[in-house]
Amino acid sequence: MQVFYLLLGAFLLANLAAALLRVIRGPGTADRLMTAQLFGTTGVAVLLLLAEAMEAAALRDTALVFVLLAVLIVAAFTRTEGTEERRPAGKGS
Amino acid sequence: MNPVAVGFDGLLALLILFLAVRALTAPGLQQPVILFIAFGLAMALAWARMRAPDVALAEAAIGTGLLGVLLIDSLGLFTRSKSETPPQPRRSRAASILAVGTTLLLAGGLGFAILAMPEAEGLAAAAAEKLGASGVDHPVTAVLLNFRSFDTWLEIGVLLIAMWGLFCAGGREGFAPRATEARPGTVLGGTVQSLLPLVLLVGIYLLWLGKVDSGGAFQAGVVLGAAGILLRLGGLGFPDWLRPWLVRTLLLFGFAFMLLVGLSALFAGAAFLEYPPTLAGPLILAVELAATLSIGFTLYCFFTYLFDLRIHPATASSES
Amino acid sequence: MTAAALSPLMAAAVAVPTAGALAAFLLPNRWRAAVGLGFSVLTLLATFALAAGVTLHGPQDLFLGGWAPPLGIRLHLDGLAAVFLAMTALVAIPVGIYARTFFAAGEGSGSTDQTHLFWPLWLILWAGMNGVYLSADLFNLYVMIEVTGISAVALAVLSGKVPALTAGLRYLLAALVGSLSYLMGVALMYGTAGALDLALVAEAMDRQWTLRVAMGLLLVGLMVKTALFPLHFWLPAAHSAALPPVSAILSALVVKATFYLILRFWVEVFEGSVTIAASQAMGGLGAAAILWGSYQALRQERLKLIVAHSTVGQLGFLFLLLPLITVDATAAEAPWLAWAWHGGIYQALAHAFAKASLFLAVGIFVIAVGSDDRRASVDLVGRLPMTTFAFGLAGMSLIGLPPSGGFVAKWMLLKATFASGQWWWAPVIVAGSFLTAGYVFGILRQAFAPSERRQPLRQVPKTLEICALALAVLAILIGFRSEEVLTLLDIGVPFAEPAPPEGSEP
Amino acid sequence: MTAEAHEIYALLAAPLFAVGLVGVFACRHFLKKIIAAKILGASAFLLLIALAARDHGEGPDPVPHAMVITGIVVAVSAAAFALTLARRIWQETGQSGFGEKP
Amino acid sequence: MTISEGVTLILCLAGAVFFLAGTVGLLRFPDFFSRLHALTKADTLGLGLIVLGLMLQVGSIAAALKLLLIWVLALLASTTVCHLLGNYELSRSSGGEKRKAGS
Repeated sequence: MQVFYLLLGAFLLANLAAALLRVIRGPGTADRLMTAQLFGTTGVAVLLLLAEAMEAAALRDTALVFVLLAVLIVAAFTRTEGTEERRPAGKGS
Repeated sequence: MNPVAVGFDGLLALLILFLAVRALTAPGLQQPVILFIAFGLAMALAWARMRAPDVALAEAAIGTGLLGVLLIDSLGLFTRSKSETPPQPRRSRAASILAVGTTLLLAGGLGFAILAMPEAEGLAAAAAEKLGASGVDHPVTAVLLNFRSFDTWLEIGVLLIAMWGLFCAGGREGFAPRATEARPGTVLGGTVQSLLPLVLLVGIYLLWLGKVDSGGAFQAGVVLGAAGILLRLGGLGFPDWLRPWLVRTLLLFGFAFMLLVGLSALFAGAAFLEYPPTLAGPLILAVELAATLSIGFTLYCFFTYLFDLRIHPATASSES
Repeated sequence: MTAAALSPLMAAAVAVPTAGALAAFLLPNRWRAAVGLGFSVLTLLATFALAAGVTLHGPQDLFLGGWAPPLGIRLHLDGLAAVFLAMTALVAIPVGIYARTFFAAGEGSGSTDQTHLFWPLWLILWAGMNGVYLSADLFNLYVMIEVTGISAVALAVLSGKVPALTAGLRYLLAALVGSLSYLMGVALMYGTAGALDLALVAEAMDRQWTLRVAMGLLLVGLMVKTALFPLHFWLPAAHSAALPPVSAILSALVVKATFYLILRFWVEVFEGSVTIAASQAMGGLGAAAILWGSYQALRQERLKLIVAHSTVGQLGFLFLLLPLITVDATAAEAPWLAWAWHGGIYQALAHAFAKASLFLAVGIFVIAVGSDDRRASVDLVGRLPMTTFAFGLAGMSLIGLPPSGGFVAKWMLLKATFASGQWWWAPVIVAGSFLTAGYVFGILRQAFAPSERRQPLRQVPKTLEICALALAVLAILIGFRSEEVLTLLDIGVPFAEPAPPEGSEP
Repeated sequence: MTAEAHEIYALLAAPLFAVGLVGVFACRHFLKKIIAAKILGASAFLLLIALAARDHGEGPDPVPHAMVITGIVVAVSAAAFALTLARRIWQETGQSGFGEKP
Repeated sequence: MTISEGVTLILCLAGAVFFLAGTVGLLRFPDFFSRLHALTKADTLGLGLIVLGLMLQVGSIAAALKLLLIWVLALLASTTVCHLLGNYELSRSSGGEKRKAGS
């Protein structure tokens, strides 16, 4: 079973590496951030699998923190980008 | 030997290296910043693989949390305000070759040194032996808050010094007046509302956990700081009731509290930062509480100060 | 004072300035200077007590938290540490008084109010430097270096002006590269030796490959932070763009802290593993620094840049010490070891006082004249006699004219050069002195030149002038009182004067 | 934990260090320089943790773990400071790298 | 292999398939919104299946609940992120159109 979890983890990693192509290709920042989001979810999955594979329950807490902070990045991005973009457009119309 | 494990680690190592190289060589800023955030995440997985959940926690909080937010916020600033970045002259071929050559040379030399390293015992046995007298049950917490608490004390000090540095660099000591528009009823606002109690709960849980397992003041502090940042992003500005003196007190509380504990040991005739064995447990808890508060607040202030600086730039004259 | 009283004092050398920094930050702006100066005096007293204690009782160890190495962190006090602690405190007081008057007069603040952070930052910087001098733990030293580095950069950008910010970012990045390279070295050493305490690591040192690389990383990291040629690229801008009291601190003290570490690692940890070739290379870099830095100083048009480049050159002298004390086992009892050791450290002391004085004096010139251009500072001797005199005295020590501290330093280094047969350093020392004389007299000649078109000077508070003069006098005085300093320096370090030297006088 | 795994990560520290170090000097944009410095720090942390994973029968060595946690805090503080400087320079002058014409 | 292990195996594999599908969508779909749609749905579901599979294996109720909590939080985060990014892109493109129309 341990080997299966690791194998699955490795598969998810490979999956992640493939998704990197979207970061590189873009085209927009939103596309890139979306991939960062995928990174987060996959990272959580891998952490949970590792917790099982290595019998290290503490890793679940790490996963918990990951998931709690997952919103921060995107929120920061849309907050700082979006608001400033919208303002001039709103004035113009 | 387990080929699957080696495969996993090999893949992760390659991923980390690729992310690092690409983060520095990719054009523009968006790719580097996002790839660097991904790099932090991959590092967290590496810590997990090496049975360092405490470090993984710290990295998760920093790599994808705080520093990521700071970088993303800076990304917005650098790619938008004022004129677009002027097109940079292409690096000459010779310079590229020089950079690549130096990198390979350095990596080779250092790699060889790491390969040639003999197996030293390390301090695991020494720490395990003294764990009983430390007042906590988790070895990493024991090292952080008892055996080498001097380092930890100074580390909390570095946070404070960095905050002073931010003040100097920003050209203003203290925070801008309330600078945000509340935007109720948004999805982010809703998420913030539902997340916030959970975040606080997890923070306290982590703090409590540090005594017996991975977790502790720093991780809990980061989670609390993140809660503050969430609030800020959700539209809540730097609160009015945080008077300047209160801000100062909160910023230096953890550092000062630990200093007081250390000094009182001196007056009791013990060494600096020495805990009496019977009081070690409660004292460590008290120190951790104080540290959590200050760490969380300082990290929140890092973000808020930078964020405010965008809206209210410093007033310093820019003579050159 | 008993030996037992020294342990709390060692902790106090770090804790007292830290407490001062916290108190200063907590209090409203108008109290900060008074609190800061009060804690400065307390720290001065603590360091002097430590110097007296080490003279009476010999070297001391303190186990922080009550945990002995290998697990715990050890502080170690010996003569070398005591000399550097005392040096810092002696520079700190006049610079502190100068800073108080400087900021109270409204200089350097402009429309910003963050200059009040000078006191917290300066006191924590002082605590960090004291920690560097006392700590005997590889990783704790890393943290101390970071405390020192980050607070130094924060001080450098205190004015909030753009040139300072740019120079500060460069400084910060260089400091980070230096400390992280150091940390990589620490990681390699921990992996090889399995300990962090300097004494334990020293036991495990041999000529093994990994340790050589670790040593290289550690040294290069510290060299970046000491601004040894050619890694000095960050220094001139950072030191010249800062406010005068800060420039004095950065140039006189902060770079010395990492030099001190290089020295300590060299003689205590790397002792058996450094090769003659490596030491010659370090000496070569030092020689290059002397010539390049002094030459650059000669070419600058702005007063503060002259003094900043001069630091690059003067730091080079310190590194001449390394080849002179690295010798074959057969020559272990050679008399020149002590001369070189004393000369090198005397150079650090003399430079600290002289350079602090020069930066303070130049700060006064700039306030009075209203310009940093060297050609603007004409005909000052009659109008700012005390500052011009201070500049002259400090410059004398910098050049190495008798009877100054700088003279003692360079004389002993020269003696060691010839006695060891490494005569090739001698022309560099002499040339360095001539180049130094060039830029010092360049400024002095202007100051003495009568000019018809002299502009009215701004009034300068007398306190500022007295502080600059006090430091210059210290730079001269240590030339007279070398015996006492050298006695202190010899406690618990490997290069004590062997026998009463026959027919030689310092 | 297999013996090989920590060796892989220990060895990874070498190229990461090199990439970070060269990156700090070679990259032009402030933000990239800061990222490079962070990568440089990560390499040292990686080596320390890999060393801690060498098992001598006591489980992982907690001392490097504590060192790295301390190091991460210091690194983040320094990065936040550097970011503030970089942003301030950009806001005041429009320069995003050293030696650029404003 | 016990039955519960077999179920875990199947659930986790199914989860992995969803992750794969999400990535394929991310790489192959032509426009941002379909990519966003494919990705956020697929990987949240993938994570859910893996969490479900692992819940069968952990020893204690508390640990199982923690896993569940992680998934619920991931769901919440994913929804928010999806909304924020979608909103951002929408306002950006519509803002762009407005600018285009105005000029």
